[in-house]
Amino acid sequence: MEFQFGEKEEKFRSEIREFVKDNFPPDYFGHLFDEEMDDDAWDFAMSISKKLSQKKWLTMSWPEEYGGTGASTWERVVFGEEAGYWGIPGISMGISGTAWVGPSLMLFGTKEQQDKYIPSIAAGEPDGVWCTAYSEPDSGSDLASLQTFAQKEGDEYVINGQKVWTSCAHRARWMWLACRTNAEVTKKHHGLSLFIVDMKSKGLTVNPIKNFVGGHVFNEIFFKDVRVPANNLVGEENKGWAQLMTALSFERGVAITFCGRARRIFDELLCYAKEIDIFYKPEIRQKFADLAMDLEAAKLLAYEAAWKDHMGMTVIHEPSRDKANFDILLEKLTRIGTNMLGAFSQLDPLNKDTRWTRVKGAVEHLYYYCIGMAIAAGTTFTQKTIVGQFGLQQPKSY
Amino acid sequence: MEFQFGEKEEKFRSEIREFVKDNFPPDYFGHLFDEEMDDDAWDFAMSISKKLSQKKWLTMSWPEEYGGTGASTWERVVFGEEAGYWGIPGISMGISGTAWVGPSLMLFGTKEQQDKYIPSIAAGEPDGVWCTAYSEPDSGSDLASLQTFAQKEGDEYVINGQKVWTSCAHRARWMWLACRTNAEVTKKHHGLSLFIVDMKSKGLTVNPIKNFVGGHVFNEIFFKDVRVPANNLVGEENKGWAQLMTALSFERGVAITFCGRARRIFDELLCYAKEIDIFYKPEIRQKFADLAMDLEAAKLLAYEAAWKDHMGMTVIHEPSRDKANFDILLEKLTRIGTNMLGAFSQLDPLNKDTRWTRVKGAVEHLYYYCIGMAIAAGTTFTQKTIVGQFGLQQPKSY
Amino acid sequence: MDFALEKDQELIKKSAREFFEKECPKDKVRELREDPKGYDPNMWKKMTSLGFLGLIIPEQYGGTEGEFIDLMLFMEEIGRNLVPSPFFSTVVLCGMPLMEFGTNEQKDTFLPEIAEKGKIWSFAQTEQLANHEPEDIKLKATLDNDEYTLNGTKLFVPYASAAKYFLVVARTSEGENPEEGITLFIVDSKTDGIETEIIPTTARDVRCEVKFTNVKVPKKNILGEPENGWKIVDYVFQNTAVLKAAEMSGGAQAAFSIVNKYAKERKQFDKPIGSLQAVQFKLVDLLTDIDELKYLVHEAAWNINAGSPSRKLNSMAKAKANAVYHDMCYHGIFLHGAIGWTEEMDIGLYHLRTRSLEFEGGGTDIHMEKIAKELESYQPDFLNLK
Amino acid sequence: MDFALEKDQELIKKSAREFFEKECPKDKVRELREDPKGYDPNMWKKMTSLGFLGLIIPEQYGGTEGEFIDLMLFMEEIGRNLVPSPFFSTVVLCGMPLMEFGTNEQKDTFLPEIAEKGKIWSFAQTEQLANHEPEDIKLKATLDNDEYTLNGTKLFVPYASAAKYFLVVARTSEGENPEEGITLFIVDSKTDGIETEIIPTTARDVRCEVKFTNVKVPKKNILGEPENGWKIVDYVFQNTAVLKAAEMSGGAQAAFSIVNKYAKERKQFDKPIGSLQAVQFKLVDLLTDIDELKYLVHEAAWNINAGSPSRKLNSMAKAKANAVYHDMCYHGIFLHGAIGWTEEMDIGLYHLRTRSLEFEGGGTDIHMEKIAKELESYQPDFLNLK
Repeated sequence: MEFQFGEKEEKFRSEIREFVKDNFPPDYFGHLFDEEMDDDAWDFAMSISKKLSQKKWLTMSWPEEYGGTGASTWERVVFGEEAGYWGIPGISMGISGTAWVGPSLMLFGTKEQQDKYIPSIAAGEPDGVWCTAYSEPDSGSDLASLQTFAQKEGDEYVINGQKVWTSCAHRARWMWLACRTNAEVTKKHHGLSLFIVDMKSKGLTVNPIKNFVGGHVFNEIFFKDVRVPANNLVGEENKGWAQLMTALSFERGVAITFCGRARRIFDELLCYAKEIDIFYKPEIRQKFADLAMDLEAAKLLAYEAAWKDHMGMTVIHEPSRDKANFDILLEKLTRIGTNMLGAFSQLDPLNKDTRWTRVKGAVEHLYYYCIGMAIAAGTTFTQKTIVGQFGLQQPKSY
Repeated sequence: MEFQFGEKEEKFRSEIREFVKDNFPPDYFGHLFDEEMDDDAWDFAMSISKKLSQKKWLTMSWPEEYGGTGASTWERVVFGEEAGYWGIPGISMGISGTAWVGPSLMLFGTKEQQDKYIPSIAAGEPDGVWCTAYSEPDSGSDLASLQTFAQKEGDEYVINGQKVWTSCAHRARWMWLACRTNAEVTKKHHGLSLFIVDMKSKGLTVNPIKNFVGGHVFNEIFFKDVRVPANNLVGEENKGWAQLMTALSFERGVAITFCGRARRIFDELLCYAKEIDIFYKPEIRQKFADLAMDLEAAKLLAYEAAWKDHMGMTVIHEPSRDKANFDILLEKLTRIGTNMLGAFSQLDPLNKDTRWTRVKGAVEHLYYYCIGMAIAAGTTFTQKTIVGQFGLQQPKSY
Repeated sequence: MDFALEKDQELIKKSAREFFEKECPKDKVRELREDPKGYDPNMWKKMTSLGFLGLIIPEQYGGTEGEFIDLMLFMEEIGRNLVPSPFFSTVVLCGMPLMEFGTNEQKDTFLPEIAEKGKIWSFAQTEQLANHEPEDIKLKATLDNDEYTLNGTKLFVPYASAAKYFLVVARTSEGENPEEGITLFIVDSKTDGIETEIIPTTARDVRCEVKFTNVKVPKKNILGEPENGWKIVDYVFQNTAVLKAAEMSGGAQAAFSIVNKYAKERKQFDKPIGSLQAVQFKLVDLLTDIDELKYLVHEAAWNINAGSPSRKLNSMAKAKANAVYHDMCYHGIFLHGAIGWTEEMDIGLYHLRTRSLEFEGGGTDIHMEKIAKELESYQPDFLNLK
Repeated sequence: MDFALEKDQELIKKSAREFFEKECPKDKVRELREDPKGYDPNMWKKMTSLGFLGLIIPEQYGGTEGEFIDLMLFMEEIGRNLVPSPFFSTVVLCGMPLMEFGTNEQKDTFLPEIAEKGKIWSFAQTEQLANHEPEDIKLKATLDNDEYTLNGTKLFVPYASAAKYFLVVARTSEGENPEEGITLFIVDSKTDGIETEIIPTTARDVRCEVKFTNVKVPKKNILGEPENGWKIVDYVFQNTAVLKAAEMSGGAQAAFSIVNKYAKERKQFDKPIGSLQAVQFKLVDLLTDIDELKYLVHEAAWNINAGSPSRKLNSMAKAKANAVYHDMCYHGIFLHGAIGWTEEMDIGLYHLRTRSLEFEGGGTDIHMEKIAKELESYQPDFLNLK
């Protein structure tokens, strides 16, 4: 039993902070999705990607041969926490480049695909920016029911259909696409395949979907006879479901970043409460104490999942448990935070630099975006379903 | 729109309070289920039943011909609230006499049954004490699946089977029984019938089921060739389901009694907090304010349901909404209450008159019994299901 | 005890609902989000000519002399339809204190202007602390020859950019007790020295910063007693609590209907999502909350209407509204799934107002303390019996 | 960062679990509820001979010199199996402060008696206020010729009826600051003037009222510094918070297993109730809570073990335990349905201990304030970067 990081990890943490100090504007506060929503933020993110690549941090968990350093789970945890805390942008190469496109290609890609796509991700170059197109209008939580179809014609596939909720599609150079290649199947998760699609393809239309606050994160994508070379198929035809599940499992570390993010907002709020001199009030103190406890507890769970991963144990329900946990925690954090800000919590989160803005606009921004987080990447309910079935071995509940 | 009771109701309320003052020991505090659990409490309850009958309050909502006064909904509301607040025992004639046995007999009983059974209920006599046997070991929330069987043999029915969770069976003179009279049915809620059973019948065994705190409220009942005269059948054979649903709907006023009960505990706790001088603490104040708000809101909903009933509007989901609401509210009330009592909340609720007991033992008693309330008479989940389907017209969810 | 509306209450509710459904559909609401005016002067004119602005103004001043309950029902409809307008600011924040505390001359001058001409008023109270407390009032008014000079900055002043008059809460003296030394002034918005800037808010309901630099106000423009103005602020606060709660109640009811309907229509795994117990039970919880809120507001309003306002009930109504409105919007969006988070769906429009509605009329902690304050003198029945 | 147990930690956990599963099945727990002794002297003897009582007592005093983490794991097992025994009182409330603050003579005398002979000790702190604050300490100790005379009444003294010694928290002087003037005494339970009466509690874990009437105690029986005894009480309180939290964590884990299993087996409407989303999601929430509690306790214990105890983590562990244990038991019974409410099912046995466990080691409000107190000096990283 040991509840502290080793010297190596703590040293790494210091290095990251030095990096932030050296490369970020003073008082920088990176909000969730800034890079998707704002052109300047995107440019800044890409400049950071490049620098992270130079530090060998961008793809540090990858094997050395692909431009990584084979970093340990604990180093990744430290990086994730710090990235969340400081709001380090440009760490994903789109929404998926570093997280699952690279690793999936290493597992399932051809040598040709690996050579063509992996280096630009690891280098933090614009050519290495990816989006991921899974969801469709009629298949949200029910991913296996997707309908976009790729028809093989000679040495090409012709794709028709529609994708939705594709974040970063307006930034990406490439698309990581899941679609149907066989409609004649008895089980709906058969007959799926994964493709690489050039975002410049003819017949591909990307339309922005603005969220209710006015921010542009999501897109819908229309495929009208989009032609893709057959060698853009990743892995085996009609075996996409298993690959897709593997890819989804790479996405699991999200709770660690939330740890850092939530702690930053907590820290900012605590300073604010002390600054405006309300921290002495028992009702305020109790709320901070309660949040501090929740944050500590949620962090420990995220660490536990990482530890299991580190130990080579099977990690199935834990990331879902932690995602659901953070969905609820972030809502609570922002609810308490906005109440503390009172009138100032009504400032427009898309307009963060006014003289009326408090706490860097962080609280009201997260207040609206945490709902999106609770819905995205598996809703809170979906996560609980996974925990129920795989963590508790309870029967199917839906 | 009017948010006050009329003069008539307020006068009635005063009369009830006078009655309590005149007939109850000073500092009397009636706990839930006291009369089931304690012989002295039972005797006291029966003496109160008699007096309530003399006042014409025991069955006041019944028509005059059956010993009632045809009291209005609002008078019943006032009586229910006060009964809850003061813990007036003996108001039900067992668990069901006044609430649904009498009214059901008026609707479905033969003249002979009405003459034989109704007067002793209205008179508050021991002969008018009833228990109700619906639940079975394998049919809790799924009431229609019950299996206890009554086989017609000549002018008798022979009953075999088992009932469980029968409160007051150890006090009752008669049993109101739901059982199966036809096993060859396609839908399981067909083939049920209602019977009157003499608790002194041969072959009938009543075994106590103690709750986890040690109190005796529930019983299990075994039927071994219990013979019941055929004219003890209530209404039509095999049409019991509809009658049973009607009887259940008579039970609906429970939220009103909870209003009074919860307000009493709130009042007692508030006095206690002031007495031990902790009411000035903001964390304590906020809890009381929060509870006061919950109680006011829950009371308004219970009033609304009563008002709809009073107006002759269809009342279907409202009682379920209110029962679920109070299940949650009582848990919260006792949780806050026990925390306020601290060490003294660990006093044994079956041993209420020690010098260490605080707030008349009311808080710890309700703390353990509120779980039973949340389970009994349709669990919180069952109630929500009813609200979902009938109040919101959502599809079946189980 | 009667939960039904009277006939004329039904009528007001119905006419308001029909008017706003026609004149203020969600497309209009969206359109006005992009309009710096933040309201539609045409709609405002129609509201005036239909007598909505004179709803509770006495007949002698050109109103229809409705009751507080009527106004409460009207606010429910405003909330239901998300109507962006300076109605609240004009009628509740300014018109009502004018009616209650104004001199006959002031009433003769200003009330008909509101009722008949729809002149817009704005209430300037909040400053840097923004905590609804008298300590927050720092804007200084100094007297010199029957004329006051105002200096200071107000924040979150509603529709200040459209207002013809401000009701300004100012400090005329510093005492031991911060509630003392506060005076309210009626200020013409065109007076020299007033600068207005719109604060970008999520609701886009035109909250402004208003700077007062040597703004001259004649003595006769004091509303109510000088130095004792906090009494008026408290009167406005109590009304605001209940009427903002009414607006939130109407909004929450509408949001609930949207979600309840969506849950029946939207299918996942080949069944409506409403058949999932987690969805259905959440809807049940929300329904209960929304029913509770509605009746808490009605009860508080009824008490005000009956001339026996209850500070406790007013605070309960607003505290409950704060909790319910947020929960309804948050879970309403969540239950929609990804589409709920887009600007395409109406549910988000409700959530954009949460923070503004929650602050106005007081946050939850404030009201919890006010309820507790009332409980200090509460006498339980069981003690009374002895 | 390592969440695994060391080999010898696993061993202690395993041997404790096996011992209690064998020696203290639920029937025994039920049986002891009816026994006024409240524990089984035979089991106690076996616990002593297996060295459990000397678990953290140094070898020189007959113990096995285990670490704090070992004790924490042992308490988890006690909680899991609901073991009724004076272990906590003897080892944690008395043995540990003896080890930490006792003179060599005291340690020589008393520690081997505990480790080798299983002599029972009890801690007498709580009085009428029962609020864990120094104000609660009114029992008076007056000095006369090297001998103190104790007068006063203690409440909720654990297993007082079985104790050979009491550690009594007494007031030896009245100062401005109630923390001052407190002294701890080792008192032989057979001393004249001590009267013990069992308080009937739900847990039946033998909490007593102990009256001290002119009880004479020699000066040498003072533990630690005279007048400065609150320091020892605080030491005990911090340990109690973490170790009671461990007991609650073990109990909640066991209760969860019971319910999770039951939900798979029990059928309603022809399906296991675990297939109902309302049931399954509640189980998921409880699992999350229970995992959190477990690791908060482990982390707090690890810090104590490492010699850097964290008041913040100790308080978090206990506050979380208070919330989780109640929720687990309440919902555990509820999810069982009616059968869960009977004495037949084990789940209720867990709930019977909720109130006792919650009070001991401090209620939630107390710990929330202690966490807040620590946050006063908390330095956020983002300020450190500058």
